[in-house]
Amino acid sequence: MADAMQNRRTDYGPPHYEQFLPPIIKENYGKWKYHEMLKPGVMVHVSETDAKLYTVRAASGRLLSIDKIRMYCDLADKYCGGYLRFTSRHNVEFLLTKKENIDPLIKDLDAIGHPVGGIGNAISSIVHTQGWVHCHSAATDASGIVKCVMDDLIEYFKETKLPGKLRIALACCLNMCGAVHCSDIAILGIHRRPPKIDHANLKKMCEIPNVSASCPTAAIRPATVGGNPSVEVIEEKCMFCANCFTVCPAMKLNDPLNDGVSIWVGGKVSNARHEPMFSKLAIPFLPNNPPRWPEVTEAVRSLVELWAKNARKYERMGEWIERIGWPKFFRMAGIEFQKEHIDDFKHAGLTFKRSTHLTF
Amino acid sequence: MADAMQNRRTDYGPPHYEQFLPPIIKENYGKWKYHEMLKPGVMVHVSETDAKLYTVRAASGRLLSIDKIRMYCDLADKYCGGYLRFTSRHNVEFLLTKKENIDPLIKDLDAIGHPVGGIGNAISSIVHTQGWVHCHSAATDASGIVKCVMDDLIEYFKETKLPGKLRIALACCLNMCGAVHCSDIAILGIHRRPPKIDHANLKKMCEIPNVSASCPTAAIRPATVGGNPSVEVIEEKCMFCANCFTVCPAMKLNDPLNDGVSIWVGGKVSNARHEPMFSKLAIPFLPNNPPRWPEVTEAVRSLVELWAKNARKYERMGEWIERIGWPKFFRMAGIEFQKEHIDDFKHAGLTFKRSTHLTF
Amino acid sequence: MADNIPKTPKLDELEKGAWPSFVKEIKMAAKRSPMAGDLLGQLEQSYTEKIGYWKHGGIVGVMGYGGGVIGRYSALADKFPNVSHFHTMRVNQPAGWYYTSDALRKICNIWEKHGSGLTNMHGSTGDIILLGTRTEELEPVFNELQKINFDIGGSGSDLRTPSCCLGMSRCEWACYDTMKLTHELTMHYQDELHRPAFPYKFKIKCSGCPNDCVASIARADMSIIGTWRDDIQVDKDAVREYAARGMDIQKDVVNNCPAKCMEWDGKVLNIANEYCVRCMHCINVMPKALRPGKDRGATILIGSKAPIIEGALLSSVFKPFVKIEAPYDEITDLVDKIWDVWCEEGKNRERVGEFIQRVGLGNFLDAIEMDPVPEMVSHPRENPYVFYEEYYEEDDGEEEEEES
Amino acid sequence: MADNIPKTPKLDELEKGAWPSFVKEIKMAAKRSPMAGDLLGQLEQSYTEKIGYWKHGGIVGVMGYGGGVIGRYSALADKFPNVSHFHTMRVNQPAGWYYTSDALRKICNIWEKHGSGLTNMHGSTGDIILLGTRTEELEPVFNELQKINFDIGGSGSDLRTPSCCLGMSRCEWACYDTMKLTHELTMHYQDELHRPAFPYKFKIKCSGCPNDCVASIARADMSIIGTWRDDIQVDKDAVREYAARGMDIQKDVVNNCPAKCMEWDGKVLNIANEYCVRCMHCINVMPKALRPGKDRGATILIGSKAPIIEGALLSSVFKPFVKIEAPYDEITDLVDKIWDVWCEEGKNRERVGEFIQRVGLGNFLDAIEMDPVPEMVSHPRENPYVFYEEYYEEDDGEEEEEES
Ligand code: SRM
Ligand code: SRM
Ligand code: SRM
Ligand code: SRM
Ligand code: SF4
Ligand code: SF4
Ligand code: SF4
Ligand code: SF4
Ligand code: SF4
Ligand code: SF4
Ligand code: SF4
Ligand code: SF4
Repeated sequence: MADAMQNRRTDYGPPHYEQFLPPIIKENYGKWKYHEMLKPGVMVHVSETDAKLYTVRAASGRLLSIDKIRMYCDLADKYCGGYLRFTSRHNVEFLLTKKENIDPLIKDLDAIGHPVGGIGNAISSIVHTQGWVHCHSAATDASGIVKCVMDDLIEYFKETKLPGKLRIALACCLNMCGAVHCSDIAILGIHRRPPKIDHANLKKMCEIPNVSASCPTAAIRPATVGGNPSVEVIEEKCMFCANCFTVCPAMKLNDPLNDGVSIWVGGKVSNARHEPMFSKLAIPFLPNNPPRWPEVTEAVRSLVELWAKNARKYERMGEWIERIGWPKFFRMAGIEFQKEHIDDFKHAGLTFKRSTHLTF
Repeated sequence: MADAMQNRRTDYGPPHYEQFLPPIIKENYGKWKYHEMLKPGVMVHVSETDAKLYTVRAASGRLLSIDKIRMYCDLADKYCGGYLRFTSRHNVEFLLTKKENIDPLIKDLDAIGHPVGGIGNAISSIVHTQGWVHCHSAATDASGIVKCVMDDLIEYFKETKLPGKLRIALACCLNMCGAVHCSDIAILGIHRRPPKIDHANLKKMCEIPNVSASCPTAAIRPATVGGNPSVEVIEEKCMFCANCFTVCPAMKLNDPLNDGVSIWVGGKVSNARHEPMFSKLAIPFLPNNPPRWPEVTEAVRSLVELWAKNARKYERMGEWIERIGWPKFFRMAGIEFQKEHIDDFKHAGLTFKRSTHLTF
Repeated sequence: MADNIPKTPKLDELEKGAWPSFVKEIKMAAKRSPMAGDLLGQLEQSYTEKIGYWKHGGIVGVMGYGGGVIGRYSALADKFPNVSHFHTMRVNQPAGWYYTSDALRKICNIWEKHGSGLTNMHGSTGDIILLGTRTEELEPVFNELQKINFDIGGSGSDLRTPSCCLGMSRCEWACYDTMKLTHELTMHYQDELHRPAFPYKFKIKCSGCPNDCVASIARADMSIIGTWRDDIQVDKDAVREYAARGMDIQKDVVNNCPAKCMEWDGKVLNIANEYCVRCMHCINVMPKALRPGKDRGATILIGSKAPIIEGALLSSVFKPFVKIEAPYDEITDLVDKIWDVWCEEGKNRERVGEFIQRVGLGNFLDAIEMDPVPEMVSHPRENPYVFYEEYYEEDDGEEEEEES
Repeated sequence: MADNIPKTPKLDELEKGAWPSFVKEIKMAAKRSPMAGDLLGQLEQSYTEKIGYWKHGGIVGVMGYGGGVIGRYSALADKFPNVSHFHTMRVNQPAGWYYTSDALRKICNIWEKHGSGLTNMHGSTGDIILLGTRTEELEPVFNELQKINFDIGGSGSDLRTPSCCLGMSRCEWACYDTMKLTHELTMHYQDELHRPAFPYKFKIKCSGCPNDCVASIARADMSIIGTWRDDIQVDKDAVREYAARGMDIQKDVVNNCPAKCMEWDGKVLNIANEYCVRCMHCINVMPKALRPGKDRGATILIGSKAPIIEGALLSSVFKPFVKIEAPYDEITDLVDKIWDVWCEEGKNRERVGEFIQRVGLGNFLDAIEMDPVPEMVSHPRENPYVFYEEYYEEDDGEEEEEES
């Protein structure tokens, strides 16, 4: 093992990005002057040297087979010297210098099922996570819901008819790997039932003190159950965060009967205009209804369209709601305001309405 | 005692206000149409019946001798049928129907040392509390500082040359009887030294469990000192709130060496434009320097004038600072930003700057 | 007997200056009252030593009342025997702080006979404060107050003396009759006002409009603030008149509208009332042109207080809009419900606002059988820690109340 | 060997529709990989039973590395033996996610030989995710990755793979070279990236301007966001050009300025730069006319994270402005200092943002010997609970450090 270690390289790090940059970018690195959207999914960046770089952005499911990646490669070779990149929202971008290549590329991309769009005032891909495809924590699937929602919203990806950008994200459990907590619309997998404890094996698998300590609401206390040293959960104190499960497999939260999805709105990340905002709870619970999750796609579409119809130009979802006030939003959206909407965690009091600024 | 109780009236409540209202108010109750400021300290309210009520507002020290109250009464008899009132900021108001009585009244009020003003975009009286005149908790005097600050700011009471209203309040300890926590400028008496414990007598005077329980930071724990069952204070955990003293006289916070005054800015109560806001810490400590508290009057004046010079019309202190940002405020005010300014109580994290919205 | 007045070189500095001098007041009183004289003496020493000399007040009071008197004793009784006792009495002010010279003179006469001759007009809760008397004088003062129909105010863990802005009596913006409501509530709750039986103090303040001239949103456990539901009343000509007289409507009015719901084209001022948050600004700056709507009432808010001990709170919306009309059953029912739950579950020295935060607003609403409305929050929760209260069991298809 | 592909009536529904189908991807892979085939089978069962079938991952990895592999085992191994192991490898992406077809093909070839043939381009931290392989394949995969100079990314309680927006490579607004900084930091901290030794994970994300295109302020323990100190560069003619082409400068630009620091008279756009908060909006909507200033650098913020367990956090300002120039000592020094204190005092599974809230920002600054600046807070404290750290003793006139 030791020698194995010797004659082996480690910690050499990722390849240097430069070797992957097309010549036009190397030449104009840091010299870009402005950009323009030429049509949905296509933009040109113009350099101080007057060089023009054409970007074609195509939707990508993020979960890609090597076969699909190879198709991307073929297209890159065919149209732009083999240069391509992926975006922070997992779309694929082709970097062209020849304007005339744009339309053929788009045609080929459509042919392999990857529509072009997502630039400007559009809905881009949904940042998402593993779900039932790979994670043990999932309260719902990720790729499936994303597919259904985007199928339904495809027009808003392909065209730019929205007041501003709209960012949707999905996380399949409260760990929020998708960092959905600052999205215009967030889809969040949730549990609604306290952990089912595997009393027989808990002691073997986990440190009881760690398990108790893992609970933010101190709902877990050591207990002997059926002769086994284990833990018990005070059900009223459990808010289903699954942190206990993360530290101990014997605290099972996954539960087909009660798992589902909640919908959050009004978050943003950019500093443009309004400071970044967290998303807020809009719909406390929607059922897991695979394969097409009709309740979720329906809910998301109506939120998108409510915003699109009423927001002022450039107003992100959260900026719009803040202007009209949450009571109006709930009324317009036809969502019933419930106890679940009222914060009762640590800083709850600061979310109470402490003024008479109300609309009627 | 029992019979004593019988042949004695209780719970009859305050006299009905109606018997104290001048006829013009009885007649126009709820019929007022609009008002106008005629000059500093004088306004007219016009009724739908075209009746006109002239109000003359005079400064009052709030701490009044019966002699002074009798003088007010004489003036009320002389100029307005004996009708007068006091305001929620403790000024005295005379309610006139004869316009020609305004100037003579003002002259007489000046003669007895009660300048007229405080209406409109002015500084009105300082809401304040008991201080050394009557309270056992006081970290500073109330009436004294108020007198000094208002002597210094008198021009802003008598004239209306400010961008908007400016409300100053003073509380002589953290109990904040003046409810200073939402004032444009708040003057707050503070302790800076942990309680000096009267170990010999604590047990006699107080319930030790109550004393420990009274501490918001759990700095107090039972302890036997010099043979006496008493308590001890973990000094690093003490933030000098004096809640322990409120429940137990043996926990003395008052301390001539370390007591003093802190200055807070940017609070407001009204819902006009911006929602109500709390005042925020500007100057962590100024010494108690009776009889004229020069450091305090100086600090308050420069804050008033900084705001007056830079705020836009109608901008309250807090609205102005919010627009320009706190960093700019600290620079313009020449106040050094210190550790004390950073919140470290329960919701501290929510006061951190969680965006890149900065000025340079 | 001016010789009774001690030398006060430090305090004398506070006789100078344009603002009314409290030292002059004490000296005036001292001409007649040895108590006021010794107050001067002790205060001079405080000014020299930079510390107060009052001891924690013991329980003193008036027969049949649990509150209304703040006991106060001097720590320097040997040196200043006349302030060995220096209790204050809180006397319930008439709503709106209106007086006739006649009524005030009667109070002065009582206080000349039985007290220091010093007062606060008023205390910051709103009471008439009779400042400084001896234990044995408390009963006599009360007997005389009775004769002139002034009763005692609140102190301790009871309902504190309610107060209000002058509302309809002199203000064109009052959306309800603040003085009437305040008086009625005060009369309705005399027992709660005079006999401390709560976990802690409870304050009620009534303002006629969102300008909130009694600062109720900052310092009342229940804040009742006038507002309206329909459209702002606009006199278009009067608006143009303001513009003509040089007001920059765009800058001074429109740009300051927090709801961004106004438009001014140089001739007509348009208000999108459905977005107006009733902040009062435009009305404040153009009182002749704009007025609150006609469908008036109040927003009821709950829970403001000073910082001790969980941190200061502003009141938060509890009932977005209620009509304020006598009999005030809707309000007293609400108050009673809140008190029931708070008295049952509240900890000692826990204000209702702190109590609601501890148990959770949602749970508190359940307890008083009220439905949540979005107006109660500035925004819904941001954290995903939702206490869903029901879940399915394997055996059943039915959604089951988890027993809690 | 298409016969290896199980019947998946539910999943087949997800082959329909305009959006790219992950089911098609898995089926393509399944043509070649039995592992992908069994994934389809297990996933179909999840879709039927509405629950996932993955077990908690055990510790698996690559020699000499502590992280980079997420172990994953199926709970239905008997039924789907080919996914009994289904580990993922996190491969450190090149900064900015740029590739040549050549490089990608090499990765595909490796994954065809040693894995399921499925990937995520990319994981939400930014890594290339090689999705699904067996324990015994981990070493071989690494050996081949080595040959093409791709190294492993972070997982567990270590520095996670840093990522960035494409910055200067294609964006006119980049205020510093995000890709260079990201690459340099990644190289500088190889050991911390590969060998978990922290209380919890630590993430770094670099955005070139306040638009924050990698969402660094929401999901990085250290967010490095470009900004500028001097005035916005304005091309006045280009502004008029936008107006001429129908842009409503007042409505679309001026009224949306959060700093209210712009004025437009129909001809000239005036910006009071001393009040501009660098939000980017005006630049975003008029890229041809406005550009960030010339004195460029970045704001460094600390502490954002997902909700588990104290609630989600956004990063907060730590250094208002730093020049970002190689060598990046100022940044690495800061990172080292922060790690020292956090590793020393941080609790297990306590992110640095939670840690700072627990100990207090002021105390944390003391610990890393940094001075507080007002830019760190949205406003100063509102509560009066100040921990004054010094007081006078009777015996001395000197201000004394209280021993703490
Ligand atoms: C390619 C990408 C960076 C990368 O390295 O991958 C990128 C590229 C650009 N962004 Fe971005 N942004 C990218 C993710 C983001 C993100 C991060 C995210 O979505 O998770 C944000 C923050 C979103 C948020 O606030 O929640 C983001 C907020 C912006 C904004 C601010 C929009 C706003 O009004 O809030 C702009 C300015 C604008 O669009 O006017 C912007 C503008 C741009 C410009 C125009 C910059 C430029 O001059 O090139 C680029 C193309 C425009 C476009 O995509 O509409 N970019 N941009 C990312 C593309 C993701 C995708 O596939 O859709
Ligand atoms: C007399 C009094 C009510 C009472 O029952 O005693 C009163 C009376 C009026 N207030 Fe007030 N306010 C009175 C205390 C307050 C308070 C409470 C306080 O100061 O503690 C506030 C909240 C202050 C704050 O926000 O911190 C208050 C915030 C206002 C406002 C909102 C100002 C703003 O822009 O924020 C207005 C509207 C205006 O002035 O344009 C207003 C307007 C008025 C008007 C014009 C209403 C009217 O049409 O009659 C009255 C006379 C104008 C004036 O005083 O400038 N009144 N007003 C109080 C006089 C106190 C004093 O002696 O100075
Ligand atoms: C007399 C008065 C100050 C004044 O000069 O005006 C006053 C005086 C005292 N207040 Fe107060 N409070 C007075 C209005 C207030 C207000 C303002 C208000 O009511 O609008 C507040 C802030 C609002 C609130 O209630 O939160 C106030 C918040 C406190 C507190 C903190 C309560 C809290 O929950 O934060 C205490 C401490 C306590 O209750 O133990 C307190 C306690 C006290 C005590 C009884 C001292 C003590 O610790 O027991 C003071 C007696 C002083 C004395 O010897 O006369 N006083 N107190 C005010 C009552 C006069 C009146 O009845 O009109
Ligand atoms: C693969 C990935 C999701 C994806 O499909 O893209 C992922 C997958 C997991 N994350 Fe994550 N996280 C991933 C990005 C994130 C992000 C987003 C980011 O990094 O920008 C976040 C939110 C930002 C943050 O760090 O707060 C995130 C917040 C978490 C958390 C909550 C941490 C917290 O402090 O709140 C956990 C729970 C934990 O650490 O125990 C977690 C835990 C996990 C675990 C290891 C499950 C667990 O409980 O151990 C997941 C393994 C799933 C699997 O079997 O593959 N993951 N995780 C992302 C990493 C891919 C990559 O390296 O590129
Ligand atoms: S969000 Fe939860 S379920 Fe989804 S990948 Fe992350 S940890 Fe797994
Ligand atoms: S799920 Fe969360 S709240 Fe419930 S017991 Fe586990 S750790 Fe505690
Ligand atoms: S503020 Fe403090 S010192 Fe002043 S009166 Fe109130 S309790 Fe007494
Ligand atoms: S003063 Fe406040 S913090 Fe200090 S010991 Fe007393 S109660 Fe605790
Ligand atoms: S609160 Fe409103 S109604 Fe009452 S006095 Fe002030 S402005 Fe008039
Ligand atoms: S009252 Fe306030 S919110 Fe309503 S229109 Fe006037 S300024 Fe705007
Ligand atoms: S963050 Fe700024 S610099 Fe980076 S890509 Fe986005 S807009 Fe360009
Ligand atoms: S960058 Fe933002 S804040 Fe600065 S001028 Fe432009 S819009 Fe205003």
